[in-house]
Amino acid sequence: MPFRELAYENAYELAFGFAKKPLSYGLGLSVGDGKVIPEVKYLLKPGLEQNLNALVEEYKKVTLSIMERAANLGVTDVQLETEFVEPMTMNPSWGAAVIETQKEVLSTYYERYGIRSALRATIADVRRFSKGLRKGEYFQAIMDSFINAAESGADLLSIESRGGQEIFSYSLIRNDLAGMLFSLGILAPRDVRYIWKEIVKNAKRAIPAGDTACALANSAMVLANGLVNRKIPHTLAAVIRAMSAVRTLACYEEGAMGPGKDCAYENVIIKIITGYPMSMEGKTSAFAHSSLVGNVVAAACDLWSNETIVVEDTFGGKTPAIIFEMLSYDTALMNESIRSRNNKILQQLFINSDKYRDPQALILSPDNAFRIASAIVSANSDYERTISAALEAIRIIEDNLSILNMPEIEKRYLATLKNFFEAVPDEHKLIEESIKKYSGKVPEFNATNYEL
Amino acid sequence: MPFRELAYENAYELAFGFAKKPLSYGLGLSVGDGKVIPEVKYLLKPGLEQNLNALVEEYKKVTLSIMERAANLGVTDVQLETEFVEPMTMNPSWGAAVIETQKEVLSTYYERYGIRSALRATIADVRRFSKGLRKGEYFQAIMDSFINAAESGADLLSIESRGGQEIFSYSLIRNDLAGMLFSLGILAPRDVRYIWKEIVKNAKRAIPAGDTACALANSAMVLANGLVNRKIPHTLAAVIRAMSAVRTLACYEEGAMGPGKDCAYENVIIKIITGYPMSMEGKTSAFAHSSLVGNVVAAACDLWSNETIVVEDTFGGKTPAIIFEMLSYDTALMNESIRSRNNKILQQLFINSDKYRDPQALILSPDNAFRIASAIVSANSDYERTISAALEAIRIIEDNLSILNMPEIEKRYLATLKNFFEAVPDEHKLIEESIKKYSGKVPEFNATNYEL
Amino acid sequence: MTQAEDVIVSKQLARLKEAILNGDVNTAREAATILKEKGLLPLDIVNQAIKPAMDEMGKRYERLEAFLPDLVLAGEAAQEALKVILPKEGEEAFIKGKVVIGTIYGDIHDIGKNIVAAILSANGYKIIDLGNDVPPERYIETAKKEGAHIIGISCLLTPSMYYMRDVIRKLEEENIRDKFYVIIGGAAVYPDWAKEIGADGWAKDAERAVQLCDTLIERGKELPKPVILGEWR
Amino acid sequence: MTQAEDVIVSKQLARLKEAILNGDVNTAREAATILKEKGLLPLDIVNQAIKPAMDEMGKRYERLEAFLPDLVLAGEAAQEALKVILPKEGEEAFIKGKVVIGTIYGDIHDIGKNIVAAILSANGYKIIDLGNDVPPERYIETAKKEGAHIIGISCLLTPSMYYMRDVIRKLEEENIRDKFYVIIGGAAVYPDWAKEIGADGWAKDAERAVQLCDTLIERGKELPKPVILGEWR
Ligand SMILES: [Zn+2]
Ligand SMILES: [Zn+2]
Ligand SMILES: [Zn+2]
Repeated sequence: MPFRELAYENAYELAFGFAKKPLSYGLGLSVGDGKVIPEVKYLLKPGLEQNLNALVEEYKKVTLSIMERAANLGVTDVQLETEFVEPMTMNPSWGAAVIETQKEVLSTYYERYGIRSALRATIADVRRFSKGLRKGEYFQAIMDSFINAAESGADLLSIESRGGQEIFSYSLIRNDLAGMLFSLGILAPRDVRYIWKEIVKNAKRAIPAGDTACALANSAMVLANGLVNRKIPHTLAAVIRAMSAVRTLACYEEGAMGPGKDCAYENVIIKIITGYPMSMEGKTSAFAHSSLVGNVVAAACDLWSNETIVVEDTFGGKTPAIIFEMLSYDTALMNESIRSRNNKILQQLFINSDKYRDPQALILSPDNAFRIASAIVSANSDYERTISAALEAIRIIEDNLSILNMPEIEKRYLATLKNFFEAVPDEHKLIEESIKKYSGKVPEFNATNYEL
Repeated sequence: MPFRELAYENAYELAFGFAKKPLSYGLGLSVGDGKVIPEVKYLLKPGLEQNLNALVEEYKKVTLSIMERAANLGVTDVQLETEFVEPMTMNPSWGAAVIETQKEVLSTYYERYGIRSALRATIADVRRFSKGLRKGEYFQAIMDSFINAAESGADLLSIESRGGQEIFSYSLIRNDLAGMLFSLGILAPRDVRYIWKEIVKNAKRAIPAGDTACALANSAMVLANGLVNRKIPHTLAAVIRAMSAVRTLACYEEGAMGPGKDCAYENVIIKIITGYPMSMEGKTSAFAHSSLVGNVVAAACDLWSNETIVVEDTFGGKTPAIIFEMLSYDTALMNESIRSRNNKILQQLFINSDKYRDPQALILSPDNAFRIASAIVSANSDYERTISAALEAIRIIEDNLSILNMPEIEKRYLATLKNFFEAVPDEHKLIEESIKKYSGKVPEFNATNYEL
Repeated sequence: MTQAEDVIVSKQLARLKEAILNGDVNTAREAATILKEKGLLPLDIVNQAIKPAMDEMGKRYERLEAFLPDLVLAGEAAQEALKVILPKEGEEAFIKGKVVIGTIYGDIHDIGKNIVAAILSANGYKIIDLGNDVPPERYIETAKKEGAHIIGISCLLTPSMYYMRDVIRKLEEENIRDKFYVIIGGAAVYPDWAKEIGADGWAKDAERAVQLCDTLIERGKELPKPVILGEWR
Repeated sequence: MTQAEDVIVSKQLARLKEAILNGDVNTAREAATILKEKGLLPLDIVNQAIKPAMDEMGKRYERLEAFLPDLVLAGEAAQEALKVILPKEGEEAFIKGKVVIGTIYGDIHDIGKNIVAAILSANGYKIIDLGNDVPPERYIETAKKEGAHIIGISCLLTPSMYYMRDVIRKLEEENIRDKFYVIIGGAAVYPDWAKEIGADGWAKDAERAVQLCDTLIERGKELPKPVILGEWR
């Protein structure tokens, strides 16, 4: 069911800690209902996925360290995200054992200290382009993992699906805008729709939460790098982010209900359209990657996350407990602003401290995200939505050129972008041309993966 | 020259980013003059202190990684703190080589990108109680290190001096309040005054910046631990913090000029008294230790620090660059609030999000810190100041008992504290009794270390 | 024993227990002296007063009815009583084991080590406390001289962690690694570090350090090492 | 050569250079074909057009007058020209070396690897690209079959880092470790990781990967390994 309208009347209405459609799940957790909740994620060091007992034991320790920290700090609401590594996804019963053990720990802390909590299971997208995106062993492993995770008590189901990545990777480093449009506007949404229909079917008592354009827009963000070491234009990275919202939106149109996944920076736009609560990450995700949007994305978050941190024992404790402490102080600040009705001011500080740092921050500022969201819902197909999003992002950057401190080369590039998007081929023609162009040239590309 | 008055008229006047007596130093840095600046600290993994070239090389890499991140994020003001480990302090020429190399890197970034910066050298207090606090090889190594660091370009000089620690460690875990008072009110201030007179003499072109009660009040804070795992009463830890301000204040009375050192949480009180800019640390120091004052201490900071992080190469880059990124977003938020004149609101959010979490947060809230600061400057000797600080902290906790969520045992303990401090012996008597009591019993205690 | 004496004994046992719970060294010494004069066997005094008092204190601490200093003070009072009742000769028979303890070279944070020393000693271990800033060799010299069973190394500061490894290396060089259990603890050292340097045990806190020593003394030979008690934070 | 032909040649050399800078594959192919027909030696074409173009592009990139895709596209145009001018037989004489490259098993992030492959190839290396998600054995099989000089392993995701070690272990098991230089890169792997697994080199980015390969091919035998080029972020 396509979104034709925005959930918000205007950008000013958008707030952290409040969603138009709040959710309740897990052990008493309410999300988007008047507070921001820390969501902590962690990545085990490799090696443990060889031994089920060791794996479960390690996840248990991680969970204990986080919950003990929560109790010690007096934090009352916690969300955990367990991201399945590939071997866990390929052995769905292992993931199930991990989830079950973690939920037991959460229950203990709920009973003993009243800490409300929930667990998100993010299944690895282990599909191989060469072996089929819609069937086969890898696809089945993903679906079995979702089923098992849901049955073992996972409260939320997520995935970072990778449809379109084969063309995107190829075209991004060749400045092939038609390829990027083909990937983001055609391939990716088709794949998102397909896989999320299946996830929703298999979700059982768990909530199908949401996807992220991590494999696409975040690859661009990482290549865009910082203000000094820019490898691709930041204007391009910003436009890609706007475009990527369309493929992420598709999962909600197929039945996902939020909260969206942290590393989907496009969630600001998604929240405006859907009204679902969103997890976001900013400054505290610096252990995963640097970004130029450390504060601005907090403007719309309902959960505040660290993206991920490798689990290690350090001086200050286990790394997930440490990063959780940082998140919890940030959410405490946001929640105090809600309590004292200063949240609009704090939100504006988050926004303005980043907004003109970079075009990527500019377009995620709520006022501009609202413009992009409007452009998306006014268009008809995923393809047209993607073009509209790009054009609106370009217009936003143009409108702010004088205040954005960008090198000349970026300004010239913006003109290139505009020329391209103002004269794109129609969808059928782009599909036809792209299949011809990439078949063979990009070995992993296979049109049947998208039923094209 | 003892402070007899407060630099501030009232608590409301206290602000982050503004000090009554701002400082300019380093490569164009202005501190306490309308913005908050990130101060980043790092600790090399052991092993490198065996080889001068490797040591210098590693510090250079750390400095490069931080400055490169600053350039990439568009951060314009940076302070670094290099904390000398013991072998560096024992070989003053090594510390000098490190400082010199780091300053070269800072100069490069100042010239190339206009990033203003400064370097704080914190010399390890390598003195041994058994070998004399005021003379001998170890004392000389410290002074030589200060001289060398200053000559090599360090902009600020600091130390975490440990006078009084021998009695404090003994008495803290025995709940020996008289011992704690002897340590904090008599031994520690005497040692601070002695060593800082010497540091000021040796500072040359560098600014003698300030000391911290790390060895004392932070030991208590760490033992106090969290809300669940409390090993000593949090009321006690709070009162110790208030008392410790007297010994830290002493360094400024002997000529230190700020900015005070990050891990001196008592700096809120010190800033109110001296008007000097202060470095503070909160949530972002969780890699060093957990604390219950992650936000509230930001209310008074001029520099915002991470305490320390062990240098490692990770996924997201070098750990000091990562934690610097986090600090820089926090300072960006604070600075945007200053720019838009919302800083009093943001400050209040920092305060209120922590204030009633724990008595340690309560007494560092500016209004209460102001009460403690007033109590300190109204008393006559270091000893009387220390008692006044304790009594005022106790009164503050009593005044807020109904809103503080503390277990019964803490409330009972508060009465114990009050009884003790309302009937303390006079200074000479306590000195006499303590010398008798601890000589022999605490082998490291030697009254001549304090000229007692 | 007469009935009157019986009453005195049970009164003094209660007094001793109470004194330990209050961390009252003087009263503990007095009560212990009286009990010894009345001819009570050391083991009876331990089982009827000292051990129950320490157990009770442990429970209070766990239930947050007491703080760590209460535990330390109780331990010192118990130790004082033990000093009175244990025969100078054959004291060995009454102690669980000898522990050489110290904070490693380069580290002057001694709070954690002091706590562990106090609690271990209250729980029947003889402690030889080397203080802070202890060079690796000194642990070994002392352990050999005192015929210790356990070497306990504490470390709060990360840069000093590496000296812990030196203790074990030197033991190996002297071919006496299996003569002592080496246990480690302190804010800087996590369980994996024990594994990495080849230590025999790691404990999260002072109470678990007692369990760790008990475990090693009782069945250290059969257990896989390191024995890890508690979770890293 | 007549003077008229001279003019054509220098025009086409300029055209080739320009085509490479524009990443224009078709024009590059055309110009190269004409130059070949005019009898210019491959080495002259390389030295007078291809290499200056790539050097110029490198400078533009450094000065932020070009982005990485410009570098990649220039590389591909240069490669196209090379394809035209190099003899099928004896091609080997014109390449600096053969590099088997791929993103390690479990990792499907290929952007970094693609960039390195394109830039290496533009700089005179013959690339055998295994794609993503490559099992350790496949690197070795291919390197043996192709007579490669260098095995390049890319890895973006931390959990896959450990498979890199397997490549080197398998080479050692087969006793052919010294037949290939193994170099690693990618967001997940830092310089020390190269040391830990016994790789021969690590480079921060694609441009430094070229330098790294050059260094290893030219004087890899004499240098201490791993060769580290650039700073970890
Ligand atoms: Zn992601
Ligand atoms: Zn310290
Ligand atoms: Zn400190």
